[in-house]
Amino acid sequence: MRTAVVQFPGTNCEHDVVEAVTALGGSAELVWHRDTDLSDFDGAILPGGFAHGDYLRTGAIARFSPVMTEVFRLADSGAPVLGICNGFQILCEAGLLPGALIANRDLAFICRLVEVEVADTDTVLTRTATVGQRIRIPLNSYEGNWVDPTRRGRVVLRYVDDPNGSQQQAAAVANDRGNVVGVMPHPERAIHDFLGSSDGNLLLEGFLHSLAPA
Amino acid sequence: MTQTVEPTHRQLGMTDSEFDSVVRILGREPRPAELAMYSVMWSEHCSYKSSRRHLGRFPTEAPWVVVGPGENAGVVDIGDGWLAALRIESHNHPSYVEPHQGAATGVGGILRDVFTMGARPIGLWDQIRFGPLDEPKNRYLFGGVVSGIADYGNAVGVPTVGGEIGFDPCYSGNPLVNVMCLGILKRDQLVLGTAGTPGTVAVLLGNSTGRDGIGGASVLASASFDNESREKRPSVQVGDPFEEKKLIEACLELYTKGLVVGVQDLGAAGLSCATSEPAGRAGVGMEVDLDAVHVREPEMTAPELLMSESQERMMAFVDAANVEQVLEVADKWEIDSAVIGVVRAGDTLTIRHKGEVVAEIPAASLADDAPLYDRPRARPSELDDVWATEPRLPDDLDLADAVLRLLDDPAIGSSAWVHEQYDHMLFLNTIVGPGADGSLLRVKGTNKGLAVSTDGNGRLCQLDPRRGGARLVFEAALNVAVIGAEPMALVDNLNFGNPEKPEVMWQFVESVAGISEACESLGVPVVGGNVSFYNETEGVDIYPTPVVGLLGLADPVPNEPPRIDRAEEGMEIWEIGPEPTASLAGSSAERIVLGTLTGRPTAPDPEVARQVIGLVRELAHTVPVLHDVSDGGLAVAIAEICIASEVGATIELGDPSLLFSEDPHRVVAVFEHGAVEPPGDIARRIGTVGGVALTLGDATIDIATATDAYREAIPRRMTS
Amino acid sequence: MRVRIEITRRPEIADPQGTTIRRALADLGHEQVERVRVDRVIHLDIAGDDRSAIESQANEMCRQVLANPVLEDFSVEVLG
Amino acid sequence: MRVRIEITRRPEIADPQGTTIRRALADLGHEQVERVRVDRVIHLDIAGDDRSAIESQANEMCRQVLANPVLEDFSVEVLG
Ligand SMILES: Nc1ncnc2c1ncn2[C@@H]1O[C@H](COP(=O)(O)OP(=O)(O)O)[C@@H](O)[C@H]1O
Ligand SMILES: [Mg+2]
Repeated sequence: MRTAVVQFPGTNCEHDVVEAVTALGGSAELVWHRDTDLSDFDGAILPGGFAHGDYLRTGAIARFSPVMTEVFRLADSGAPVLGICNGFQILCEAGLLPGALIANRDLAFICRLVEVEVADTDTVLTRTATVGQRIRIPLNSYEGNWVDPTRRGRVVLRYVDDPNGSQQQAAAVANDRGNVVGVMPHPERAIHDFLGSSDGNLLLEGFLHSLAPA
Repeated sequence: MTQTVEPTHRQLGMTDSEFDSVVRILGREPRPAELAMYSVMWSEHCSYKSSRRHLGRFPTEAPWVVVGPGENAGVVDIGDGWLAALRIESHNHPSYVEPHQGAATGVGGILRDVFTMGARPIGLWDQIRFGPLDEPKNRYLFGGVVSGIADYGNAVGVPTVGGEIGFDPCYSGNPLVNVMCLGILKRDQLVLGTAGTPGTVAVLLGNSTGRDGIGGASVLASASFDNESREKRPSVQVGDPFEEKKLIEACLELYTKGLVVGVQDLGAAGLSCATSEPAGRAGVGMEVDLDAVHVREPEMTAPELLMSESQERMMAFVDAANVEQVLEVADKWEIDSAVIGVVRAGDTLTIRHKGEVVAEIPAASLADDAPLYDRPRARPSELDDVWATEPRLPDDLDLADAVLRLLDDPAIGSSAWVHEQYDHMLFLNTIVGPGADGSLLRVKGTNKGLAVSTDGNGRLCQLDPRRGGARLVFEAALNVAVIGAEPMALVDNLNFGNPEKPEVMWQFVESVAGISEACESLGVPVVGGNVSFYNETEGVDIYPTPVVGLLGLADPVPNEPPRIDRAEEGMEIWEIGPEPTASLAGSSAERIVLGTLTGRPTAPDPEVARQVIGLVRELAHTVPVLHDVSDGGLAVAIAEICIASEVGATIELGDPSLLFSEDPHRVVAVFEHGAVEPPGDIARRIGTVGGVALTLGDATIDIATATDAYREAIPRRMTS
Repeated sequence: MRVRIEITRRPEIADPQGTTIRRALADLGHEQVERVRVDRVIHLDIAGDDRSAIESQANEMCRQVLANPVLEDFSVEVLG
Repeated sequence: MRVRIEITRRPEIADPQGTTIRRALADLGHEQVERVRVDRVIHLDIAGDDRSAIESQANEMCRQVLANPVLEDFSVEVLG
């Protein structure tokens, strides 16, 4: 079971994601945003960073990268597609997830461990978690404030203390099928106790389990 | 009325005698482009003309030093096939003109110095100082600098894992913005700033060249600051972290593939520096074609092209056979590239523009023949009086209130408002991050960790630049020792006033001596640094503010490195180190409670320093809490442990002078009874953890109140 | 030709920037400011001289990438 | 009253955002776009009806906080 970790110009969390997935026994490989064939992969992760410098709007330019055609195909086929932080922003811009991400309420970048509560376990990110379970993972974003005028989005994780003004205190959101998930805090940064938390493993395990055909 | 027109060389900041030297070197009058090149390369910022003869005082050798001062960054061997590269740089003047972009481009510049060496940058540390936050202008500068560092550092994808914040009226008209960067590389990936041998091709990578920042760093940073500085505003540069991120990845790919002979970043003095320095180092000449340079604006003149400080550019020196591959790598990473020159035998740097030779000069003369000044020095006459006046706390001091006032000080209170704007977790290396004494980054695939502490203290150095300078080094060493690391190498950033004033030169030379003596006593080499002079506004100089960045090696990394939030009910509190004197000279308590700056700081003791550092480094493997005593003395050190651990403590000692003393070489340790037995001659038990209040003799401070003061120290001022 | 595109945030979407600026202005004594909204203007220089072709191309770019339909409306003006 | 403030980056200052957007548009087939510049528009609702007082107040706000005088120019228009 192989996971494609998509690298756009300006992405910076790709190596961390590969390390986290590998540490859990998964297999992850970097693919460049100009690649046009992901047929060897069973799922994809769009990692955090600043694709195209976040210029124009976060994720706005990245969603047109050639690789996105294949990301659409994977999403369509029901394969797990996870966007972390900037990846979440790209998936929203691409229309694979509802809503959009705007500047944090206090107009400041926020990097710190936050506590989130699992709200929905019927997604590729949370299938090994239980509803109401609380976990700690690091937030690291300026545009982490999710808005969804249609109010259709499925909230997967909720912040316990609202750090950024996100609608319904959403920290992670899924599409209707639950196979495409965007998460604002970084599970891959919480994989060892010496990093402050290893709770991110729970979410990444969920993702890895989802790679196998159901 | 006759109008006198300043000769061009003076307009470019060159003295008449410097101009005469150029004429002597060339044997003729310089052409405009040549004059431009000499003027930027011989600026104070680039040539170190006032400081160079004194920097030789630093000890620079140790068996683990791979590259010492003189290259873009220092490099040391950390074992297991890994090297570490480090450097520190200032962006003081640009940050006053435009705080956000000034700080941002400072980050960009220091990163380039480090990845020029072949290293991947893995951490940044910022040392920033401003005037008091009750003035709106200072809040604007502080907020702008922090957001500039955040915007650039976060987007470029290098975590900012520590730093220092200070406030004092002397920085109101001249904030200090220093940034240090650490990178790591495999031994065989080391690249130097050399042009190689004849036939080597020069490839310019990255951003296009524009008129932005013409003479920016060199001119701005090499003259005093006054209202005319507004006129210098067009030289403001805008950082593009996205371009730099691509440039980092492209350069690292070039190194891994072994495609470059040498690399030089384009910082201050732009193309003038990136052509002459590598050629000078390699003892070769070079031909450069300015028409090949990719430009952002049309009609740029040769002097403008040579002086532009446009950001995010690198010069790679490449074997002719590899040029194609280098251009392909640049293409892959979506950065621009241009072949602009070729290395020639001899020593002449020939530059052409629009088919004409615009410069023809000995390449090495720009760096090697730069003027060298031995500026007059004088010990400030008032110093004896200052030393004779010991600061004394009032007898009726309300101790609890004084502790709360210290905790509420923005230089002592929590730095979370700042460091939570910085990505400090990227790369999954951060074992100990910002807000602790030193930072600790793991080196993946090994048992090793790299510890860094950066320290400056303008008040101590104003009172006694020699003792002050030395104490910075000892404090930094203790800060890395508390996380289990052995001091290994040092970089320094010497922020001083106007060197044309004899008192400033005296402070400078004394500080260099103090830093050198401390480094020698610890066996720590100085592997690089930076000098920033002319930090004055309207004739008033800043306090002499050298900043040191010390790299330590933890081998192995402690299983559970000590942290200040691990104190628990019933644990014993010990003080390790010499018993403090009641001296408050230069201390935070003197500043906050008395508002004075007098007395003579306690001298450091190298023998004791070594003993304490060694002991603490061992304790770091067993003791849950180790915290060095610095700003605010024992009282603040213990309060910080209580706040972080959410528990109270009782300290028998009630003498405010001893509780606030910042005498050197001291550490607070907290552990279970009997867990360790620190040697009695250098350690003593001073209290117990427990309850919900901090009790100091007769004074009692509620931890919840202390926590509020500490957490809100910066936010309440910035959102007022 | 020079094209001017104004991209405005839809009224129902939160505007943290506007809110923060209003607060900052009030702190500075400008309490009379009742509302602040921050929008973006994008100026494009487009080669060609067919005004209506350029206008429809600019509209196309807005729909495609320059504006986010979830958050924003846009208007295009060809300045000539 | 409604005030419209346009804040533009000074022409001599580098504009990395504009450059990046131009490249992206070219990638999407809009190669005719030769230059892109992104500016800001701030709309203020200010209480009061003294047009010239409001205009000078808006200018004051620009100098104080809304524009960055080092990098940007601004223009104020009272829409009424
Ligand atoms: N205070 C200092 N201590 C030690 N070395 C220094 C100091 N200041 C400058 N140097 C060294 O002198 C060399 C010259 O620096 P230079 O190349 O002019 O800097 P930059 O790259 O910022 O232009 C550098 O290698 C630097 O490490
Ligand atoms: Mg350099």
